[in-house]
Amino acid sequence: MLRRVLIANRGEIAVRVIRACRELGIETVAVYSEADRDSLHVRLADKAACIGPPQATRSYLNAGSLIGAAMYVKADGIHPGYGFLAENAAFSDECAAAGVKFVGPTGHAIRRMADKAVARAVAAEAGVPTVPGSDGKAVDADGLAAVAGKIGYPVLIKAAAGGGGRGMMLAETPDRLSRNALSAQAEAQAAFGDSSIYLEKYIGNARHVEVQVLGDGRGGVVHVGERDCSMQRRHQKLVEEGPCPVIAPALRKGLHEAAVSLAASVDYEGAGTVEFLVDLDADAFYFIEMNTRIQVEHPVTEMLTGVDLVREQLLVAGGEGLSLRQKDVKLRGHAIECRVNAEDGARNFMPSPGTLSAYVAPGGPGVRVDSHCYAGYAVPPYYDSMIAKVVVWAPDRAQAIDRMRAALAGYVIDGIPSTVPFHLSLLDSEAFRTNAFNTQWLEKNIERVMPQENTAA
Amino acid sequence: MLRRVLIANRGEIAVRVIRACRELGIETVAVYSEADRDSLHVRLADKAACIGPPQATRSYLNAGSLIGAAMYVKADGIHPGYGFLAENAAFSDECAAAGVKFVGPTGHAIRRMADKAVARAVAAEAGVPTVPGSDGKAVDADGLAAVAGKIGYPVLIKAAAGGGGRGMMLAETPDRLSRNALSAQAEAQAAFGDSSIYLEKYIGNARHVEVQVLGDGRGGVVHVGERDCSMQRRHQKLVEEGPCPVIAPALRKGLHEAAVSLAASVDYEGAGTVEFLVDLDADAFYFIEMNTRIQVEHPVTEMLTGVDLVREQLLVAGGEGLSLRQKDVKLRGHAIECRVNAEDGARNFMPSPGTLSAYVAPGGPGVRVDSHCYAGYAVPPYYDSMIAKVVVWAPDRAQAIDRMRAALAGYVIDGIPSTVPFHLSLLDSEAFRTNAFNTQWLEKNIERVMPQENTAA
Amino acid sequence: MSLTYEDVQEILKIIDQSSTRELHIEVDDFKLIVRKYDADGSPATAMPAATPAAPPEPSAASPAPAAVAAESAAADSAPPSDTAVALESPLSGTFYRAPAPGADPFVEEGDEVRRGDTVCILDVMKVMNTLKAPCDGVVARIPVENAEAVGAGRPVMWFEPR
Amino acid sequence: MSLTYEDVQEILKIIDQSSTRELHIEVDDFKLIVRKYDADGSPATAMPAATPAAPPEPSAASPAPAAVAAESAAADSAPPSDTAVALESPLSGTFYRAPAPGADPFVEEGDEVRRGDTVCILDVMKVMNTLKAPCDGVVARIPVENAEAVGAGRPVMWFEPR
Repeated sequence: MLRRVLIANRGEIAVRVIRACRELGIETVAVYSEADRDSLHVRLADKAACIGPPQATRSYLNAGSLIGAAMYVKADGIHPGYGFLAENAAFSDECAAAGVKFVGPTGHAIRRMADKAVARAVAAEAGVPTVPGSDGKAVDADGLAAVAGKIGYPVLIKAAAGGGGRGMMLAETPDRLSRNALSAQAEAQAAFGDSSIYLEKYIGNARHVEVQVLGDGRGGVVHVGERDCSMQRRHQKLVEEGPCPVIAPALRKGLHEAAVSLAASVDYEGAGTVEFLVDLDADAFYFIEMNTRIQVEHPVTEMLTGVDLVREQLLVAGGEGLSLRQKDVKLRGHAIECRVNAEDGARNFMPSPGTLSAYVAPGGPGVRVDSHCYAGYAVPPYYDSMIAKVVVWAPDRAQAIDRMRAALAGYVIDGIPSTVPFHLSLLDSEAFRTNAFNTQWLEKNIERVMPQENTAA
Repeated sequence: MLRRVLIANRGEIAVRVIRACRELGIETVAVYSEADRDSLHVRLADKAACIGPPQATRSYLNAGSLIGAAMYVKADGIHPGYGFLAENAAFSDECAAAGVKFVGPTGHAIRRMADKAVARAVAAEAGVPTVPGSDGKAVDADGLAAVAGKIGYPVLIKAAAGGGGRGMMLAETPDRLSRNALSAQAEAQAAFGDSSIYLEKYIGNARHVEVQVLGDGRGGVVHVGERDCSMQRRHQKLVEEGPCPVIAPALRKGLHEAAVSLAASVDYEGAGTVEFLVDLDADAFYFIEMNTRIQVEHPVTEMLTGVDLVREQLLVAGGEGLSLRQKDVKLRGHAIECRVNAEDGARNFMPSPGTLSAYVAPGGPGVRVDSHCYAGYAVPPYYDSMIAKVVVWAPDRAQAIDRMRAALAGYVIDGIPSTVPFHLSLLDSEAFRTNAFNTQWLEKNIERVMPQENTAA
Repeated sequence: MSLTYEDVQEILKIIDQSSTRELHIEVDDFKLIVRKYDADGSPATAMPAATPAAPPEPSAASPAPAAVAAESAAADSAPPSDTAVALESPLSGTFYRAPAPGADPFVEEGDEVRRGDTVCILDVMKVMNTLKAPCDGVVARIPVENAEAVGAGRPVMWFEPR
Repeated sequence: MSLTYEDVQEILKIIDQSSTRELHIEVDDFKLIVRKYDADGSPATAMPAATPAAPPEPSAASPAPAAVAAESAAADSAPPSDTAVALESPLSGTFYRAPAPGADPFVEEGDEVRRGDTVCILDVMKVMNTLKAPCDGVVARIPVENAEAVGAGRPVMWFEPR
């Protein structure tokens, strides 16, 4: 069992990890930038270390300070949370070199899953279907038409170094292929300094469904059900739910088995998520990528199953192994998570850092709030805008939606605009209630969900 | 379905009922005394009515103001919460007369259960065992020895008009009977203006176990498992948990069946609790009384089953009937509730009203907090001292205790003393962890659990 | 929300039929405060009440019912004499003059007391604290009504020392 | 918590082997702030840094490592001339001089700009806001380091209008 864990993160996930450690009797060391002195995780931890100025590059992303602090306080583990250094293979290696257990996979495992081409190859070997295309490999101008012809139009042109939608272009017909590929290359060069592109079949009517897995690092892997994260704006997940409400039992079973098979094939250690695209028109699914960390939306799974995923991470990292087997995982009811951000939904989601003059989180049956916020807390402008994750559970989806509506309507957040009004509007939308949406729906209907004010920012 | 419900209560239960109403789309009307203007339930409700000065007798206990307010706002239902008028048969009748649905049983049903002798008779008729004794009937000086001799020593002498332990005396041997009966009569006369006493067999090594039931008012009754509330101080429950960790499956089944049978025999409507004493030495159980309202500790059951008890109350009152059948009730894991009060555990639990200078409730997986408190809120001196109910769920009891420990340790309550330190100490006690306690244990060991400061109040 | 004369009649009828002696409803701009009087003209509350009712309070939306009464202002806050000793409430709470509902008050104005005699109860969150006479003497004035909410430091009784 | 010379050596070794160019650890009364320098003597941060390092900062518990540096105080807050025009940060955020890590800065001191030219980026919660030159003129001074946290209203660039 780990004895003392340094949490290399901030915000709600730092608070979450501190809680899990405390339940296991593990001492906690928080780290904080100079902008986060008053943050809740600093108060809740047994000990806290300042690791630099507000800029993340000089604090939460500074591997040296984090590992140095861990060594100074004699921590035997580092939990990276999500974001920051959570999927940084070099950091995992550096922790190992310093004799501090990184709570997550080895650098080697992270690297294999981070490289798209390698990850696709691993998936193919494990018998997991991937989106037809150039297999994550770069395609030059001459090869474009041949590959596109083979996989069939429309095709998606993607930057090899890319992410977050930049350098991504659609070609619906052969005559648009070269021109759009050139645009994508130019954008990729500007954004990432690398013009390499690859091709993928374009799946327009899809859901983003991901399977939560837990691995013991020795080939033992259990899945803990799936989550549907199709409500996205600019590739940011805003609402997540589980189980996925639109797939047949056979497809669900296929997803779970594929995820376990992939994770087992790399002797995966700890908590991970295997992301899939589910083609609603073809009743088929394709592997997209694997996230080698705990995810923002992990509480959805915890509400459905009663499994404490961060606890399992800590148990595996501490050498105790997983506390559960596949047969212990029982799903019940429906869970939904809304990410409440310090953003003004009516003004194009403009970030709204500032002080919470009043703050009362919702509670009651089936409502969970993961947050680092409190009345008087100043949400700093330097990091992401998340104020809280509101997660609800209910016996069925309709009741879960009603419960989320009630929870958000009773959420007191004064002083700064938040995305609560946006979520309330989204929950009331016909498309959400009737499941008539795919991954593109929100982007296309954002004006209907949240009309923009006609004021200048 | 009810359309608009007035909540005739304050504090956390008012907040709880507002949330349940909101999920069902029922409009809510809060009531508040002049001392509660800034209370959370006033802010959360759709509408709020001031019903008088701080003293409960002139506000929350003033039936006329409550019914008048309900009529003025055209509410079609009144939810009484617990305490105040929740078990006041006359109030239930007055609501009915005013054409406002009382969310709970009829005045007639409340009366039958409120009268100890009648309740015991009803139980006996339903085949439910009661504590041997004079059947709740008054015993005069001449009859004492005969009755005591029949039921066997030690016997408990109780005030017929009593409650809260006043006018209660133990007689361990026949020679103490008359003397102690005289004392009990004198105390009963002073406290209640009625010297009538009755006798009951004294069960020294017992657990207080209660079964939650839901009735549709037409004879349909389901049980929703039991709760163990044996950790009491001065007859006040401080910690509740479920399932009861010390009874065999057969006894548990017997308790559930007895509770259902009793409630069904009176066509019970809404949520109720049938309280039993479980004799640990005899593996037997006895009916004590039935509470005809939602109880403080109802969230324990909700965490175990996922059933929303207040929702069911509202559905039954609105004519929808219960949303579940017995087979839908599935228990999972273990739940514990700690009542966090504004009291100073180190100074003989002296009440500590005042302003919460900082307040951050715990959260995360398996943790539920029901509270009306927030940073800056002034806990008024006029009502009960409860700040919050912290309820945890975990796969087993040991993990639930660890979770509660972590939740309470991370609970920020600044400005006034609370019972959090007491609860942390109690959770760490060997007796609690190993289940080596009965209803009397806490009273006898309070100094060990919470050493008193040697300061004058 | 509009309210007709009939609505108010209806509400008043309910009160008349119930055991309620006092009514207090404020919603939006509607305000209705009523007290029923006993035959002797004193407000009939469950506990004996010392303060006579003040003149009717004007109310925006309510028609004038038979007995609209404002809250009794604490008029008697000044000491009854230069030598009088105050018993101040140590905490915020509810002041009771008797040990139980319906029981006789511990003391009346004019009664003689010894230092340390229990003279009233302060209910703080259902915990009943007995308050004691601060000196030997006579109860000079009781400026607080039975069952009234009092703040910390408020004089609840005055004694003329002897 | 006691720390030996060996402990610090160990920590410094880690930094030396990693890509870390700067180290900042404060726990209890222990404070260690280190920056590695490139051959040319300028602090080697991932983004070009304009401010030279200040003299070593005294630290209670740490032995003096090779390159202990205090935080660079914002020394250049005064306008460079009476006629200079400030570009103030409209919000709190992080100031970036270049469109992407590793890319060339939008402008250098001495560059000519037209009113409305993009001259820097303000990162507010990961949303990149481009800031524009307030007038035609020359970049007179850039008083803020790249990737520095700035408060609302702080001048991030000075322009000499033309």
